[in-house]
Amino acid sequence: MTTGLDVEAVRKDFPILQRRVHDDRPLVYLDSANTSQKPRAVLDALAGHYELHNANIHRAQHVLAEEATAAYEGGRDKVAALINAPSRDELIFTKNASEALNLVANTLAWRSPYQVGPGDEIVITEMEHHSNIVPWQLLAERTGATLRWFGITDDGRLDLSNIDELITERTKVVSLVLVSNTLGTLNPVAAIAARAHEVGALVVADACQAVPQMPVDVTALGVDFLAFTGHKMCGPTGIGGLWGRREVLEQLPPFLGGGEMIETVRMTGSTYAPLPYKFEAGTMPIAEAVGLGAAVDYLTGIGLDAIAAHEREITSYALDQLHGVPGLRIVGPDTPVDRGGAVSFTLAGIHPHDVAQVLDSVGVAVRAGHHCARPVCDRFGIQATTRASFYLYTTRDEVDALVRGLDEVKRVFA
Amino acid sequence: MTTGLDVEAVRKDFPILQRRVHDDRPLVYLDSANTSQKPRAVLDALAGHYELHNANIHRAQHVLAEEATAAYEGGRDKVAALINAPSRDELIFTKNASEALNLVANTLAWRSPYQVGPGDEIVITEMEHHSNIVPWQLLAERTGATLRWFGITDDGRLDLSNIDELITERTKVVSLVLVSNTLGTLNPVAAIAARAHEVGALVVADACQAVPQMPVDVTALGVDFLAFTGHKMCGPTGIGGLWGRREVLEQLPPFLGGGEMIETVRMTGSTYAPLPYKFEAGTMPIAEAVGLGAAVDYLTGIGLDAIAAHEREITSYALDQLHGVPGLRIVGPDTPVDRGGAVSFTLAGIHPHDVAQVLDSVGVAVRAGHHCARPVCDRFGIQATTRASFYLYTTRDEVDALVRGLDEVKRVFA
Amino acid sequence: MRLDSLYQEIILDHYKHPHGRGLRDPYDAEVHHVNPTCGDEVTLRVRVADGIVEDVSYDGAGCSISQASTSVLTDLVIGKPVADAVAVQEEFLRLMQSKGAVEPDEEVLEDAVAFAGVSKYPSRVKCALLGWMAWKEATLRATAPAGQDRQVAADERANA
Amino acid sequence: MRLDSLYQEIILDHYKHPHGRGLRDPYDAEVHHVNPTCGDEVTLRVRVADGIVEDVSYDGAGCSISQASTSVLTDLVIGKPVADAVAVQEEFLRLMQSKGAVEPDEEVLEDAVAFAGVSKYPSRVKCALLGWMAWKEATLRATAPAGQDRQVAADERANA
Ligand SMILES: Cc1ncc(COP(=O)(O)O)c(C=O)c1O
Ligand SMILES: Cc1ncc(COP(=O)(O)O)c(C=O)c1O
Repeated sequence: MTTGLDVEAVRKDFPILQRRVHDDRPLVYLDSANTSQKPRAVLDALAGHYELHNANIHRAQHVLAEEATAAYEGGRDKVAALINAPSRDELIFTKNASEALNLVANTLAWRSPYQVGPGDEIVITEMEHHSNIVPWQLLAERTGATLRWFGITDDGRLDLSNIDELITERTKVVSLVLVSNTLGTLNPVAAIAARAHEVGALVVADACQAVPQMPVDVTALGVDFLAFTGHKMCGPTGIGGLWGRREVLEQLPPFLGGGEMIETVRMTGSTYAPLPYKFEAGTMPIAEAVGLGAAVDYLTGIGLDAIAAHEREITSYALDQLHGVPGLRIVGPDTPVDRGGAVSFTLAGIHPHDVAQVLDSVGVAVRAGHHCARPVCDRFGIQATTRASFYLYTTRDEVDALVRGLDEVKRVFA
Repeated sequence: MTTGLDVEAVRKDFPILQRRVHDDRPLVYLDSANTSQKPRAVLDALAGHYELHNANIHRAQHVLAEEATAAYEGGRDKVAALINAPSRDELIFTKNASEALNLVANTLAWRSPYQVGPGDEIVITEMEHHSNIVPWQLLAERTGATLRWFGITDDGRLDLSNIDELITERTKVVSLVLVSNTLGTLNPVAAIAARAHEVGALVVADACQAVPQMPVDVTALGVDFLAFTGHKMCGPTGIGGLWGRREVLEQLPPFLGGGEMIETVRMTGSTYAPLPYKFEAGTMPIAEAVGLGAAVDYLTGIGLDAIAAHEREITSYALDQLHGVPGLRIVGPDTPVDRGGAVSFTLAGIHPHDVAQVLDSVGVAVRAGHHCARPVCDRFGIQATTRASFYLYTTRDEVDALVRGLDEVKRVFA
Repeated sequence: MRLDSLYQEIILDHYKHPHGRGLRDPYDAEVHHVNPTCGDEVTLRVRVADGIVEDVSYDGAGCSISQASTSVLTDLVIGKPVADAVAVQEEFLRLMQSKGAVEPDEEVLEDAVAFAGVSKYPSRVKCALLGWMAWKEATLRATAPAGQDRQVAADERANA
Repeated sequence: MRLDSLYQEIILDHYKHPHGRGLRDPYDAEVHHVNPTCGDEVTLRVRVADGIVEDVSYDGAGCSISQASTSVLTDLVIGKPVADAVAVQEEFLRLMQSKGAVEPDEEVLEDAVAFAGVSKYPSRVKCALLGWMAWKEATLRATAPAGQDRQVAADERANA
């Protein structure tokens, strides 16, 4: 490897990578954009929490409750620091990124200085994940606002040529993905956010594919909200995060109502807790926050810079190798510039489902389909793609196994 | 013990019960209504899932994805069977019970045959958890509907004397708790549901404290929705459930939008997946569903009837013992009839925070406060209570430790 | 994995040389079904006359399994009395939901027994069923009391 | 746990015999604070004249820690110049947020050093701060430019 990251050492931290599949073949896991694998440190943190400290938080006066509360809030501190949040109180835990995005879209429907109404416009892009499309469609439908979007160029970049038509005085929200999970594209979010702020719009960044892979700094991006998800960044399932600017979060109405998000409840009306609790209703994913904290420690221990360098290196290698496969077409930027580690492709005459199935039979795990971003497929006039995606534990050998697997695919469907 | 349950054997299944606190005292965990402890079988299921089968579900074609999908859906099968759901498709996983209740309240704000509007009435009770109050307050506020509620009698039962004034043709929803987390009261939900259905209202049961403790049958209860939470029933944090009648769920609009809950997404509009997926947006708490499935296996292995019998036995013993403590007043039914295993009390002249703190110092973990049901405290003219709550691993010795602890409380605050 | 158990020769043949493909007139009902996971789609028409499945025609894009199984479907149901065709569909559904635990009835399923291996791959079961579920719905509509069917079919086309 | 480190004699004394309790006139600002976890409440009034904290009076219900700390507060701030009283409040806040890692400044805090042990019990820190945060807000209002303060205070009373 040319990067500072010792991949073989990293691989030893992930128990599942020892797994053999189908007639004792080594597992080649190239589906990390879908969900990442978990290092031992995260599994230990989960088990240790349940075996020693499990209790509900913020509520009781006993030692387990004090410990569990400290561990949960410690998770928040770590995640807030990872994305350079100006304040830990601006970091809200959710169950996943989808809930985080819905939190924003949903609260914008109700009374606040940011309320969206008829005639207002919401701008997204054609390369969004469904989780950053459907919430805005629902908001538009329910409030009478209009949904508009940036298109995609032939080489898989955002088409910003009509930005001044799209982002106007009518724009109330601009929500877009930082790194596309299908095309791999890294978008110029800071520049778009600056333009959106000129017209007074709120800016939401979907950073699901970025936070796991590269240093992300909410202040440098200049956005108002940033959504991400634990399970793609070595953390457990069941937890995600929303960072939001304090001034905005404070003025939004509550999302979910219930235990913990209140100040005083009377039958005749309630008042709400300060941030971040106002948006954390009910018993939160406590062990999951502890696990996510351990994941952040793990990632920062290795270094996000080193992880990003490895991601670039392995993606570059993969693009090179895939360019050599006859009939293969990359869908998305086909150079390693301004892109993440998800590489989508089609193979002439063979359906992606079939590609993925044959690859699975030789132990190579990829995903085929529209990757929850169907409009991208529509844009490129295809039904689906096969996607290989990489992470800090991916080796060149695994990329080679993918390329060899594609030969096998062709053999079966010859 | 007079019940069929071997508590000493059960205790060995829970690693945390070996824990020593404060100067090597054994942990006496009497806070299970807040959250339950987790048996080894659940921790093993979580670890095994992450170490061998971790993948995202319903999306990819590789062996890990097939295994993870089967495990997740297996969790659904188990939970659906536990509450005797007519169909597994009616069981929606959420992050907790609060989200489940908000799902119902939130979707009723939007267009559907069940939409709530001005002039409509929502009926709850004064003994609800905040998670079954605030969502309805928000719904009422946002739609112009009116919130009404059943009161509580002096002995901690629902006051049903004015049921015919409360449940009328204007009533669109009746939402109430099956077993109160503060008073312990078991409410006659089936009878109230029958009355509510006569006027065409939807009925929601908050069964958070019931599902862990006793056989619960959604059909026998005759409700339209039933909410519960994993962490109180030996399962992990980060997962809860909503059961709903198919006809109703099918006609409700979506709640959260995003990956997995869709049929087809176009930039110009989307269609939604069939049940239960329509209400499961984004990457679900996958490992948590597997863990909850293991918890259900654990509980049904012991038998919900045996667990309920133990709960009655230990609650009855605790009430007897507490009756003997001078200055102690039970808040809630003070006989073991029609009640669960949460016992709230006050101790003359000593604030519940102080009671709980001194109890903690001798190793007894209870909760003091309003238990996320502040209107109950208002009703009884008190600020807070101390609450001891029991579960399948609670012994008589632990109840004795509580009573001895109360002597220590009095010594400190003499 | 026994890849051969999934991609049997018969399946690959039907995939490469599909039967019944292309939308044809006349028809009594047309439906459009989608596999939400992958976006595979099928538009399928059914013509029923005198209680006989007179024609099934379709168009769509999808993987080898979904294409081949729709092709096999047309072979099996065209020309059969509706009741018999429905029985075939039910047997195929049963096989697909069996997780590999059911011996397929070759008498009823003929070429469709080749799909037995698919039932061991839950993520592909939906592919195999895409055309069959579309056929079931179209046939239900085509055989519903007059007035009702045509209307539903028209709505469906309007939405497609 | 060293229970004694939490429930120091001084704390129990103030709890049993609180100083400054009962709402008094005249006052410039009144606030109402709640501890959301337990429902403990305090209503607190501040009177400031010539830059001096002339009076602090309060009413409310709460645990020994919240009651005693409000009682100690009144001892410490009444009669002090506002700036000095604010410095005491800040030092007390720093101590409470220290998780037991800070040596309290006895010069500044006097009797309030007894609360050092509370900082090791995060769930009780809010109790200890209830009265102090209420005092801080009330004092801010009482010393805000004329016109503004009275209005805020009146709004607050209307809501209480
Ligand atoms: C009766 C009742 N309802 C609702 C809830 C909320 O459950 P959760 O916090 O898991 O959302 C609880 C527990 O906190 C409860 O006891
Ligand atoms: C770009 C992007 N946005 C949103 C999501 C949704 O995340 P989750 O499924 O955890 O809610 C994903 C992953 O599925 C994603 O890759």
